Amino acid sequence: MAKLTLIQAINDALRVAMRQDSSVVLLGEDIGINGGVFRATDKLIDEFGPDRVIDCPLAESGFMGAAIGMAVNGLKPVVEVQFDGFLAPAHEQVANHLSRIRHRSRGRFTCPMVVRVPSWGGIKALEHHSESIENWYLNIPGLKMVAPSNPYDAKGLLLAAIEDPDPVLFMEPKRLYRAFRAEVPEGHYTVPLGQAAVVREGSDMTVLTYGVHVHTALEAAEQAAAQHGWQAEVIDLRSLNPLDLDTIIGSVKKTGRAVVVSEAPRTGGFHSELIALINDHALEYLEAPVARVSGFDVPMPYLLSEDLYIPDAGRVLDAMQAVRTY
Amino acid sequence: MAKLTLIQAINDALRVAMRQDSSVVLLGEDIGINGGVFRATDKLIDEFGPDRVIDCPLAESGFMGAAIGMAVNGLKPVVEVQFDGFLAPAHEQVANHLSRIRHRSRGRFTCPMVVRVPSWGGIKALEHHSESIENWYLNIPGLKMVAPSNPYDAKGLLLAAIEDPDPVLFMEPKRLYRAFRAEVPEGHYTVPLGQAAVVREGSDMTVLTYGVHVHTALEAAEQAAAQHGWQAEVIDLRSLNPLDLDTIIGSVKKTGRAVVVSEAPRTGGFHSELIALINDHALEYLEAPVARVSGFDVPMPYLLSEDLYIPDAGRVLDAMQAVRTY
Amino acid sequence: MKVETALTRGEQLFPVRRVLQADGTLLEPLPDFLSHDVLKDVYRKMVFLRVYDQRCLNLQRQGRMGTFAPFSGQEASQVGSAYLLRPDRDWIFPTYRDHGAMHVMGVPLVNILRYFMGDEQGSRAPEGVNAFPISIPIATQLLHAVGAAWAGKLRGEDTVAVGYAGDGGTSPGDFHEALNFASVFNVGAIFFIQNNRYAISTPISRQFKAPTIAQRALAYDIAGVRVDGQDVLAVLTVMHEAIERARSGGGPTLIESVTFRYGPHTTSDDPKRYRAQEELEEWQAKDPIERLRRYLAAQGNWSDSDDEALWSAAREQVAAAVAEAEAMPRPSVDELFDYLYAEPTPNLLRQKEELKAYLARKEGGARG
Amino acid sequence: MKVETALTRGEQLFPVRRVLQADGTLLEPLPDFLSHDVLKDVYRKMVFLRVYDQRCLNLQRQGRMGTFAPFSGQEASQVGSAYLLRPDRDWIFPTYRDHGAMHVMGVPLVNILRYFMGDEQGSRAPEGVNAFPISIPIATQLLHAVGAAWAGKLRGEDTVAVGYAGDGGTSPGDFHEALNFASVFNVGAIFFIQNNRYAISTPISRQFKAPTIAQRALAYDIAGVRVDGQDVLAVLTVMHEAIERARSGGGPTLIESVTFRYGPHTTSDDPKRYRAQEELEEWQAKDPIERLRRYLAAQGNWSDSDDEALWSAAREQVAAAVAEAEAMPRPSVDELFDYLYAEPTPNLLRQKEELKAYLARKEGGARG
Ligand SMILES: Cc1ncc(C[n+]2csc(CCOP(=O)(O)OP(=O)(O)O)c2C)c(N)n1
Ligand SMILES: Cc1ncc(C[n+]2csc(CCOP(=O)(O)OP(=O)(O)O)c2C)c(N)n1
Ligand SMILES: [Mg+2]
Ligand SMILES: [Mg+2]
Repeated sequence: MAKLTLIQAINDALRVAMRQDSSVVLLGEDIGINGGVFRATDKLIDEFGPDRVIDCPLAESGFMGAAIGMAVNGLKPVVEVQFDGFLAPAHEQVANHLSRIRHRSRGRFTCPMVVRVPSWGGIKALEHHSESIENWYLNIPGLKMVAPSNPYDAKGLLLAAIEDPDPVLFMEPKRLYRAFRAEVPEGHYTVPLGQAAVVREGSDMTVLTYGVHVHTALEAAEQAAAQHGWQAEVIDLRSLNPLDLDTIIGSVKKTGRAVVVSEAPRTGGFHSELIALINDHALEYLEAPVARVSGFDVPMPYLLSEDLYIPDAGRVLDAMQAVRTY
Repeated sequence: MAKLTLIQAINDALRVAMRQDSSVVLLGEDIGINGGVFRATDKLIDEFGPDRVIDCPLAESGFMGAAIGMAVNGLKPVVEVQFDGFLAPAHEQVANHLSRIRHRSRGRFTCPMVVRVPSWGGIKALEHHSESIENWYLNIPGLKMVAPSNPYDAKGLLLAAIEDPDPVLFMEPKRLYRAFRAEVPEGHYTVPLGQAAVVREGSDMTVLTYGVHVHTALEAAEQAAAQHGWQAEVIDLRSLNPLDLDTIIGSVKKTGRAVVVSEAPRTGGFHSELIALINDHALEYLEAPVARVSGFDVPMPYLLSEDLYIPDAGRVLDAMQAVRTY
Repeated sequence: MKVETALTRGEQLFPVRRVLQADGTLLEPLPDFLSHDVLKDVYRKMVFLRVYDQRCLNLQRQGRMGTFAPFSGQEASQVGSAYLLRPDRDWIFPTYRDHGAMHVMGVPLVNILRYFMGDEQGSRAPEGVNAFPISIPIATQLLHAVGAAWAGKLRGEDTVAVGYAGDGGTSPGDFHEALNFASVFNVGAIFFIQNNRYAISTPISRQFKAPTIAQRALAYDIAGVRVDGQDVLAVLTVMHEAIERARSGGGPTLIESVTFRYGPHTTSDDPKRYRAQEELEEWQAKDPIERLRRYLAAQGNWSDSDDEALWSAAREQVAAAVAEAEAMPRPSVDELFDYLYAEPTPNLLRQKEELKAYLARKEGGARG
Repeated sequence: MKVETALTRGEQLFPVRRVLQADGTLLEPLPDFLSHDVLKDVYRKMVFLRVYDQRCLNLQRQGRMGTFAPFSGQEASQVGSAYLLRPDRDWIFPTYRDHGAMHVMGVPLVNILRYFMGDEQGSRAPEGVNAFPISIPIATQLLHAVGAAWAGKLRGEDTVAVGYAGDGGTSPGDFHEALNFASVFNVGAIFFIQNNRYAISTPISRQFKAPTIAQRALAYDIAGVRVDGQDVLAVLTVMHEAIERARSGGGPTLIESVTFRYGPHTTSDDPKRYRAQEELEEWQAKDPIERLRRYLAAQGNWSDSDDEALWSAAREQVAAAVAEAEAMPRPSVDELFDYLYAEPTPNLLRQKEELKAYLARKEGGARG
């Protein structure tokens, strides 16, 4: 088993999927000879050629719409949106078509495709390169949403997403692309959509998060243990839709305290939905209000202020303190 | 004082604003000689001419982007998006520009404009004519969001929105456009953004809603009073951003029970955010989990199934029962 | 420097293709594929479309249907654009006004009626009929046509995909992106634009300034053509050429069909607010059905009684389809939840149960 | 039918305008507005831009700046496109690569440095300088240019607004919508497209199939022109014509400036992956700065020592600006919250206090 970075695991998953299924095609900007701006598609054009690794004109609505037509007519496109903020021009295709082709046609037409979106901040990039686009689609039914936090899951979830019969928004924590390596099995395996992972067990509080902030939460959990002796249970949601409600609610019922962490703006984030779900299913178990750790209700700032905006372990620790000492 | 329908009140507000301020211009599709598909701009072209009531080519991103340029250069555009679903093509202009021009330029450039969006369902229209677009922008900071529920507020809030120095998404309950008439003062007045209205007082539970479902909630409240003797406090939020948190939390603390109502899909709706806010600020006052009455996590169906999807008084009454008998 | 050369010559560079004149006489000999049987079949289809379109207007006025978008006046485009396609191997991506083309492609009238009555089952084309559901968001479907044709090309098939739009549909960005992608990747998409001179109330002079839509082809270095949209033989001819081009790897074609809708934009619209009666009458004088009837009659084997029989048969078929559509049950609660994903998520199953429980309390579970 | 006529003639219909040849000799006499003083000033500005652009590449490599987008090689476009505008009455809407044009318009270098260092204050142009902040989302700003020019027109002013984009910027729908709106409403917008042959790694052959960008003007019936983007005198000449057209009510112009970037797309990019060294060298031989220097030298009043003095003065000015920019404090917490609306909402005030309290606990309130 090789030790791979997260971006290598993505590359590996794409290669495995393309070898296995000739209907898998990649579309995006600069994904061919350049291998993608993050190198997710590095060298794939050498093996699969320009008909399957398709460098597109600079038009996200264009390749999203064309990919939808391809998916409807039998291919399995995997679209790379170069950065989260550039999903915006494709919004109409995503919101008004991608999400509802099966529903609208009562199953006659389907749209099995994956939209890969390098997501969130922390790499000190320019404006619009650090958005939390999961929340643009939270209230638009019909899209599965996946967010891995490590190389193993990234590969397994991406393969599962590509094999899924329905459209999947696949959000990749770009800040983790090269942050560390982990063991990734060779060849084909999947991590099923809709199953959260308890990445740290504990009984004092539940921390719910996904993507990059699984690591922020784990760091805070270690500090909480060291400083206060509190054992936090950290849950990596992995998939926002379908959501593993049983694991979430089971843990909150066990611990009686919950912290939700995501770096999206405060209002209307997935963290808000998690609080609403806890309200629906476990309110009477709560010893304290659920604590939200999130970005603020301002645009992601330019890079000198990124650290002010993005949640860090200190803010998660504060939230743990809040739910513990309420 | 004349009795006007909601759409007449909108028309009146536009006329008052345009008479008062020559920098107010209207842009949209079919708003000129046709007076808008709902007649919101009826006859305005006769008084103000085609340079101020501008029929645009069929391109929402086009006129949203052009309006942004106009607003930056001294005009006050009021853009009509013909139906909620057709805001999608303008998403990039709204999400990546409209919302953040002042912030990005540290106040050097501003973008005072209003985007009028006939919103939500209930008029048995075709697909994409019945969306809850407030939730597309919930997590995108920088847009004020207003949703009147009656002719008086519609005129006063629209005038306040036009006079606001920042961009405002103005969501009009299209189902109420001609549903009833109410007294509307002549000439200029405003209803300030950010103030909720307690439209029915009560001490047994708080119902939080906006737009068309203020009426659904009031209907349910009367039934609850008649059937069970419960007095529900119904709050018309009127403005989602800025939000009148004090009124919301004050009422929930008083009643100890809350029902949130909106017709958006369940996951990630503004109703979820309201639950999260109650969690943050009034959890210990709750006698029962907040009850959500909402649409379901499917696209707004074609018209024969609209009634299955859109919350009615019966579902609100069920929710009242749930919070009362928990 | 303004390049006068091509600009002011848009209309000369792209003359309107016409085969049959308003008086029913031919301008050029008919190509082989337009046999007499084909012409009669085409005529029959146009008549059927006219009958059901008018019937739907009535149904809507009687409250038996939701908002309806009529195409009367545009039958030559509806029939001519779809007639030569292979339903199972080619594709169409229609707008709300192209249900005529959908029907020609093989979608039963009952589906079209159910669609406008408000049932998603109406958007479910039969197996073997590649008619995509109606796309309401203007011009978005042109990209789907590009993708569908492209997928065929990548598999080595000679797929043709027709994307429909109106004159207004040339303004959104997706129009541009679709033509550019089709050009760059040389795919067998046909962009069939019905220029009926209005987008709801907006006249083409407010939609674009160039004298033709066809000249947009110049921007993408693709084939472009204008055709008389009231002349079904001309529409069939240019479609024949475009299909040949697509099948033989010659790439996309932009077709501007110059036409007119007789009725309102939809049943929610009042065209008197923005259109003069004379304009309507001028176009009615060029009626595509009457034009072909004159030709058939002049050929000597289409009598007035043949014609009457055809119209009344059409009315009967339509009446039967309406009866069938109206007898269908309302969509069930299961249908609302079960088609979003191949397998409903746990969340959706919970919501379905919640709704069923509510309906059971409320109305004794009458539905679903 | 493929309209061969105009298509294959895109390059003939839109020949590349050139005034000054690579060897520094003129092809046509200079117009009056290009006086010798103007030429020297233009030269000075190009040199300054080259110096700071190269300096920024270094700063980024030293970790003193974030991602930077260099324009070296495109100085003629940067200077020529903005030089003739009135900073307080005209407008520019730049991309990430048009900070040179911003500087020419009147944005101090310190702002540009702060922008790339990651401070929104850098996007705050001085009062009286209508340089919109850099737009990252490709082509979106072309519509802002349309709107700004249109607003001026509606007020009876002779506003000119320049919207910038690259070759890749012609592909998004907003490009089409901007040109169409400008055409239909006949506004004084200039679309200045720098065709540097690559969009990151994507060559123009993958971006569009037509031989020129300028021929897109045909689709909208607007003026279009190609210009040698390594010839600042040609760029100034076509801008002069476009500005005149806009001011006199003649409507928009599409300008394709044929050029090349010497460096990477941004500092995150490695152009060796997709571009041959020979291609770079071929373009370096046509360097816009060297070309004008040759002309000035040939005119006899620009010596080598003048030149050396100019370059070293530029280096000093840049060094001073870098020092100033690096001495500026980091953005405060207040700035993060106080500029979203004219008045912060109660919600934002709460969040600001929350963050300040956290920072106070964490670091003794070092910031904000
Ligand atoms: C993106 C979008 N914006 C607005 C509408 C509302 N709308 C429906 S049809 C129409 C006019 C379309 O005109 P045209 O393209 O000429 O087609 P026609 O109706 O004449 O067949 C408009 C504005 C829509 N469906 N989609
Ligand atoms: C909508 C959008 N999609 C993708 C990007 C990422 N991106 C930044 S620059 C660029 C290439 C632009 O090329 P071109 O328009 O030719 O301008 P150039 O960089 O060559 O000056 C891309 C794809 C973006 N900024 N915006
Ligand atoms: Mg039309
Ligand atoms: Mg370029």
